[in-house]
Amino acid sequence: METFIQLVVDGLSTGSIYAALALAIVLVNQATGLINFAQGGLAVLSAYIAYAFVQAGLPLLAAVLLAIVLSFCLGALVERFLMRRFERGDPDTAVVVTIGLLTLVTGIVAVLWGYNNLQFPSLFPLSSVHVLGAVVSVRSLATTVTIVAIMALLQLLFLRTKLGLALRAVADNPASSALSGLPVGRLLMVGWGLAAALGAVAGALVGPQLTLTPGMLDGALVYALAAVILGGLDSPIGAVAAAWGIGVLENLVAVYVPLIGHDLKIAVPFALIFVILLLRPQGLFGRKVVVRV
Amino acid sequence: MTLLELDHVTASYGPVQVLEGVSLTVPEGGAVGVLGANGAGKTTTLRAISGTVRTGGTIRFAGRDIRGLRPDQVAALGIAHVPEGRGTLAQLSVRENLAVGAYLRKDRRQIEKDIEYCLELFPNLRNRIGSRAAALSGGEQQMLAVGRAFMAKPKLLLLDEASLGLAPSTAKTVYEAIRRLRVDSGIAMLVVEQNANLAFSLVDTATVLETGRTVLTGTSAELKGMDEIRRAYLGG
Amino acid sequence: LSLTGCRGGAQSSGGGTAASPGITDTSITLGITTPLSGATAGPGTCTVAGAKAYFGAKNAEGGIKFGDGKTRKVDIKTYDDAYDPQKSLSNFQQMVSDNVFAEGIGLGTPTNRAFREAAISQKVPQVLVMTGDPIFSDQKQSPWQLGLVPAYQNEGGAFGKLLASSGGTHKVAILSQNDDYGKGYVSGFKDAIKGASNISVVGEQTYEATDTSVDAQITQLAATGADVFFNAMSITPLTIATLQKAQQIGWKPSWFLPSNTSSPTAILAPGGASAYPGIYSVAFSKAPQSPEFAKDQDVVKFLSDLKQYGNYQGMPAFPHCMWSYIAGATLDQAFQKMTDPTRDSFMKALRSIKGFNAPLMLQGTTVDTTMDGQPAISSVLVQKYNGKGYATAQKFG
Amino acid sequence: MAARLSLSDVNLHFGGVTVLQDVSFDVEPGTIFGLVGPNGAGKTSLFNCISGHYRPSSGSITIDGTEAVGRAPSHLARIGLSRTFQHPALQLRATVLENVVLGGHTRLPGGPLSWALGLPFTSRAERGLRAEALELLDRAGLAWAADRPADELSHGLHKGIELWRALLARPTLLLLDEPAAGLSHGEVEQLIATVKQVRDEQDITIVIVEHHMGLISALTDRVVVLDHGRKLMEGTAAEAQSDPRVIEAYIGKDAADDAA
Amino acid sequence: MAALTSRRARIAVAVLVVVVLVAAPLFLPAIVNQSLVRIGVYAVAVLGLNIVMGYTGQVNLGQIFFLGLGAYVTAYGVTHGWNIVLVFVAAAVITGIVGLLVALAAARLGGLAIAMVTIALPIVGVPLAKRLDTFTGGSQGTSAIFSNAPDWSGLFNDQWQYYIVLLVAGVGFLLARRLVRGKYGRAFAVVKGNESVAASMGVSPYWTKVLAFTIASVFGGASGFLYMAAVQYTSPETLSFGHSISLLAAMVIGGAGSIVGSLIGGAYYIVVPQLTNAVDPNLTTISQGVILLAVLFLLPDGLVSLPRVLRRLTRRGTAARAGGALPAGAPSATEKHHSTTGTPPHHAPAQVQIPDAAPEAPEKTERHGRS
Ligand SMILES: Nc1ncnc2c1ncn2[C@@H]1O[C@H](COP(=O)(O)OP(=O)(O)OP(=O)(O)O)[C@@H](O)[C@H]1O
Ligand SMILES: Nc1ncnc2c1ncn2[C@@H]1O[C@H](COP(=O)(O)OP(=O)(O)OP(=O)(O)O)[C@@H](O)[C@H]1O
Ligand SMILES: [Mg+2]
Ligand SMILES: [Mg+2]
Repeated sequence: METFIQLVVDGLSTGSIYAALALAIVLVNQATGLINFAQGGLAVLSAYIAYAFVQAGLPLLAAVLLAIVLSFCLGALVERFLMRRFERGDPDTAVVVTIGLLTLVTGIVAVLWGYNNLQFPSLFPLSSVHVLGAVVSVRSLATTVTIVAIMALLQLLFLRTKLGLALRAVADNPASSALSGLPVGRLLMVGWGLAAALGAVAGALVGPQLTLTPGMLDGALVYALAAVILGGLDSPIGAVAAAWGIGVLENLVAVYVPLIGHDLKIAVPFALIFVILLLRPQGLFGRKVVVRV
Repeated sequence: MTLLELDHVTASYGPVQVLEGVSLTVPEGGAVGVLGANGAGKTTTLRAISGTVRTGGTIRFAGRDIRGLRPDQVAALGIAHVPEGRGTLAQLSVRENLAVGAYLRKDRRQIEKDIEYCLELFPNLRNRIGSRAAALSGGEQQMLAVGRAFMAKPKLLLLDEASLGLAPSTAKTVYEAIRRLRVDSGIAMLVVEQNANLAFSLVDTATVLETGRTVLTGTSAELKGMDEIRRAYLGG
Repeated sequence: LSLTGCRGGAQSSGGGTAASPGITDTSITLGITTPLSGATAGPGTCTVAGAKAYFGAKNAEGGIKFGDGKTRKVDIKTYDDAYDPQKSLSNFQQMVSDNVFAEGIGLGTPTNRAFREAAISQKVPQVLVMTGDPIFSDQKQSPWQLGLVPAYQNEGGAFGKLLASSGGTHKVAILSQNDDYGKGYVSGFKDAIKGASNISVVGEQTYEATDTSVDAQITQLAATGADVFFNAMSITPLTIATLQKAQQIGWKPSWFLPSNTSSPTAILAPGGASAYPGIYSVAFSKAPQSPEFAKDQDVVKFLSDLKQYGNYQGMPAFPHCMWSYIAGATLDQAFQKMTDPTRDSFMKALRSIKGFNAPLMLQGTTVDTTMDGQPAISSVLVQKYNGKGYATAQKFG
Repeated sequence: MAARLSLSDVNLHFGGVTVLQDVSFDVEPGTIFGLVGPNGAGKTSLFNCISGHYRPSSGSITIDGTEAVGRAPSHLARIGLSRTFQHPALQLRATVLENVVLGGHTRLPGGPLSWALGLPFTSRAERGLRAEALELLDRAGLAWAADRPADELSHGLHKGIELWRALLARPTLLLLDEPAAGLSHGEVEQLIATVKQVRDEQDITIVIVEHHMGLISALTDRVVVLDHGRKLMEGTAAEAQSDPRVIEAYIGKDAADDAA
Repeated sequence: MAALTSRRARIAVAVLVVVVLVAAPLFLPAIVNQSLVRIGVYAVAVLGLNIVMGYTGQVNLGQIFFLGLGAYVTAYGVTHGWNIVLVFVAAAVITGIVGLLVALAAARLGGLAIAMVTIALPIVGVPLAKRLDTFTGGSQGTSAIFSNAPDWSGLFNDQWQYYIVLLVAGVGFLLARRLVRGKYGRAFAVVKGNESVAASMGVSPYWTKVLAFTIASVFGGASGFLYMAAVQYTSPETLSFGHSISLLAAMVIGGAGSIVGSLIGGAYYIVVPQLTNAVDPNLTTISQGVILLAVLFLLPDGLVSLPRVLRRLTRRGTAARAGGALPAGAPSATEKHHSTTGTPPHHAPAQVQIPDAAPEAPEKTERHGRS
């Protein structure tokens, strides 16, 4: 039983890593209608930027905040000078552009900081607490809390604010939105900027655990995508819930179904996604996209 | 007082130029119709004004040259455009669509009242206030597009076949509302409308386009009297 | 048939003293294909840096005096294969066309395997490859190949032997990477403890190199109550994470870590390794990060060469930097022994090195290329972490 | 003679919303049938039920006596049903000709392998269909547009192209959703002539949804008026236009005269 | 008459191309042949991907899995001494069957959900390949040599491999080209464009997707066979997820929805890493990113659109003076499609003459980006 609880706790903490990235993917998707493969790469870059500030002697919190601000600008610039050209075109092309961006960012990080693991200081203490007989590190607890907070903020942003409405309108139909006076270009920049800033938060949260390498989020990206699709592309709550669900389920299956084991446990979330999407194409928490003939 | 003035406006899609010189004026508080066959360039003329197509010539609005402005800048000057076809934000609810229409406005309280006005005008929308625009029937979507333009409280309204897909009685109601808007708030309008009866019920003057050129301009009465016009647009 | 593979065949495989491609009277060209991008780029970069450091320094001294009396400079061409077998084959073909004398030192099992056959059929040496895959040291199967580092089995076996001979009863939990790396360690370990009734394996799990977390495996293994943890892991952040995780949930066994994930500074310190009763590893090269080697002549020269010629800043984060430096020294020996500027002569010379204590090698380990079935370095020493660096461990406990 | 299309007690709900309620009527072969009613009455939804895009919550729809409910739209298309969409849905990047030829998909023989191998019968069939499509376009005065990408044409022309696309399938049952929307008076007259000609030349039954009462009067043999998902009345166009309930719900009191 | 000569001219060009393709390896250096061989391998894989994604619009992130599966089947057959033709058939058919089974399930989903199911293929495929080591050789991989030139041919290995690839890829490309032109090409396109419309044209979206997906996997299997001909070795790394992403990028860069684009995509896949290696092996990631972005920035429709863009530019150049006076505005939202339509528009009778348009002012277009 103790092991069971510990496995659930472990799953939640791993799931939080996926969730951090998933939220950023949801954000950029809501604001631009795009699946952004570079999201992880941008988060990595942000983490390195924060790292560089720490190296330069800034206190950690200030470094992270500064990195968040810089990432916002960076995201906005990427939108303005790169993605803008592709936003009206074939969505497949835009996705490939984000793949190219991921490659480029990874390359830049590698050139600037190399491929060796760098130790990113943790915002939270390394100690741990006991909950229900399971050991939870303060770090993953704090990470989880932060993620829930971000999730709530995003939900508010999209459903309760004028900015959120404008972002969604632009993602839905930029041409039509412009006719109502929405500054489409600026809103897209804001959307990308927010997603990149959120990526910076994600990078700072998972950086200490994964240690910094240019490809540190490549593995998490697939999981994050899976979580986003499973939870519903337009739902921050869904993304987080699905990420946790995937993390926990994987662990339990790997341990209690020896035939699957740790090597094939990754098949479980995908099988689950398949079954759930058959029943609910919009994902667990997503709103159905209405298409009329 | 001229509000909008188009002088020898040209427009092109990519390498294809489709407007060859369109000239027209809309006086302040006036309503001008644009007539023409399929493909004559009516829609393109409206797009030229709202900046969604590449243009040449002169387009002046309230004394200011607006050619080359971005669509949202044009909208910010007080020009609302009901585009042709599905002009709604498909995955947003009816209420959200109307709220987006009022994006540029600051008077929060009045916005709520105006939404209420739209719902009175289009009772169909009231029942579906929470549905996504994409789920609406063709006519309901058209109503929503018109409603969204109303929400902007513009100085100039560009209507591109606003009656498209509307039931006769509804079309009538909408045009009645538009006329009221004109009378009450002095909104000027440029109207593309295939249903010439509706069009002439609203406009004072009209311009006839042929292959991207202005070929004729006249008052409603003058035009109604012309044989060619009768045959092509009015019947009988 | 042997001729058809390569139009340069007549030139390359001709007998006598006609020089092979890639060697002139003043220079010799070596090629390295290794991952310089992607997930394994960290160690991959090290393989290049170490080799460049060694030969850079030699070239600066004027070159290497070959067995045929000529002094040559060593030119190194590097190619990125991103750990993709298809790309490493492509790189090999490119090397042939670029007239490389020999290929070697590259990292990776599949990538080296991908062009093993091509290297054989074109008679291009593919030597001192950095993989523990034994096929490269089997002279019948791989006449133009030779491995560098101890087979993974040897490393696992060394630890197993130490444990078996400890006398005490131990329960062992095993976590291994799901590939030939992890499998090699585990099979070597198990072979060594076979028949030792005092050692029992109570839990065995695997993970994927792409995993972001192995917390679940640690939790699962901790539940077995093992007092020895054999962690055949090649991923740096995961190794740190396991060190942290196990102590968090209160599991404090003795650890075994492979040679390439046991860096005192990069892994053990951040992982808080002092909390455990003992961290064991195996090694054949000196660890420059260890304080005890800080003044060691080899290490000092190595570090300065690495910086100056290897274009590598700071402490090596992976042992592959040292290993490839040792590989350089081994090649140097072969060069000094080869009497003809041919690949044949080179292979013969390379296979005749014995008892060579290359720079950076620990006391008690040597290069021995004469044993069929064994890579150039097959002897390893079990080391124990002492809070700062490593000391050779004579016995377990 | 058996009805070509027969609906009995068709119901359709979306969530809690009732879109169609107990709709029943028969359409005789060779006739032109009108379907009118206010916006949101359920006309397009009814088309979607007939063409298989929506599945009625209950009720039965038969085409030439065979049950259509539960069949895939593509299956129904293969047995002779063809339709246009209220909002033109063309392949915008493809040429006008390609769009029209697409309508003849079900008439082309052979499976993927024969087409990949380019067996002679496939190229013959393709050539034949293209010629036919060109002729249709030519008759409509659209030959000049054949090789243009569809999105270079104006909105009004899209409706026409949809019609030709639907016709190339040689349907026995054709559903037209507001074919006259966006056409000027003269163009509507042309459309009326075309539809009449098609009906006279082919064994075809046509159901038209349209708000243009002039077109409905000129073309239809019978009409059904829908209101709020229910059948309000059935009769001739003239009967409908003079029915007070219809005037009240749909045409509007003073619009009756100038809507034509 | 004119049609006849143009037909003859076309046949002449085709014959010339065939002759060049057949004769080329005899004169080219080995390294070039070897590169061409690998280009062929990936061109076939990209071609398959193009059919399901470029033409039919179903995002497929699993194509590399089919390449890997084909390679494993080939390796298994060769090491068990099957006849090589049988091996090829098995590689294509077994892969096709697996593809069909996956498609039967995946095609029930739409949009990104399909992407998720296909992403799972390589992700699960890698550990699976390791586990099934009796068939796959586990993580050490498996070698199989069948593509060395036989003595009687008097050819070098690279030449012989080239002919194997030319044969398989050539047939594959010809079949695909025919397929995407007629009935099924239109069916693919309409499923991509609008499934409801497809259905009402008698095109079953479900079966069309299944068909496209199965064809893609057969091409994947064939490319796996060719992979073994070219590389003679395979391991789980062959089918790693990252390569699937690269295939996707190669397809878009070559030109989505274009047969020639697939070939260019295959070339891109092979040549760019070689190029970046030659430039600086330590900077391959960054330079590959730059190249990818630069190509798409200049040619959003892929390299295949280069001639068209050049033609337009030169036409622009001559008309620049006349058009210079015309100020720029934003193109309409629908304008995006135009560059992909090959035929210059015929003149409508209504539009007697269409003077050439203003030169594109990129920065302006940028500023007005959206409409
Ligand atoms: N995106 C486009 N690209 C190229 N040409 C276009 C494009 N859109 C419209 N055209 C062409 O421009 C001309 C004018 O089109 P426009 O849509 O303005 O006509 P319209 O008068 O509104 O017609 P309708 O009554 O059918 O709506 C037509 O000849 C049309 O073919
Ligand atoms: N897929 C759907 N989801 C939700 N509601 C729907 C859906 N399809 C239709 N409806 C609702 O059903 C009602 C009838 O729509 P329908 O399109 O059939 O109307 P219509 O009679 O064609 O109207 P119009 O003349 O405006 O085109 C509308 O209120 C619409 O919102
Ligand atoms: Mg129009
Ligand atoms: Mg309708």
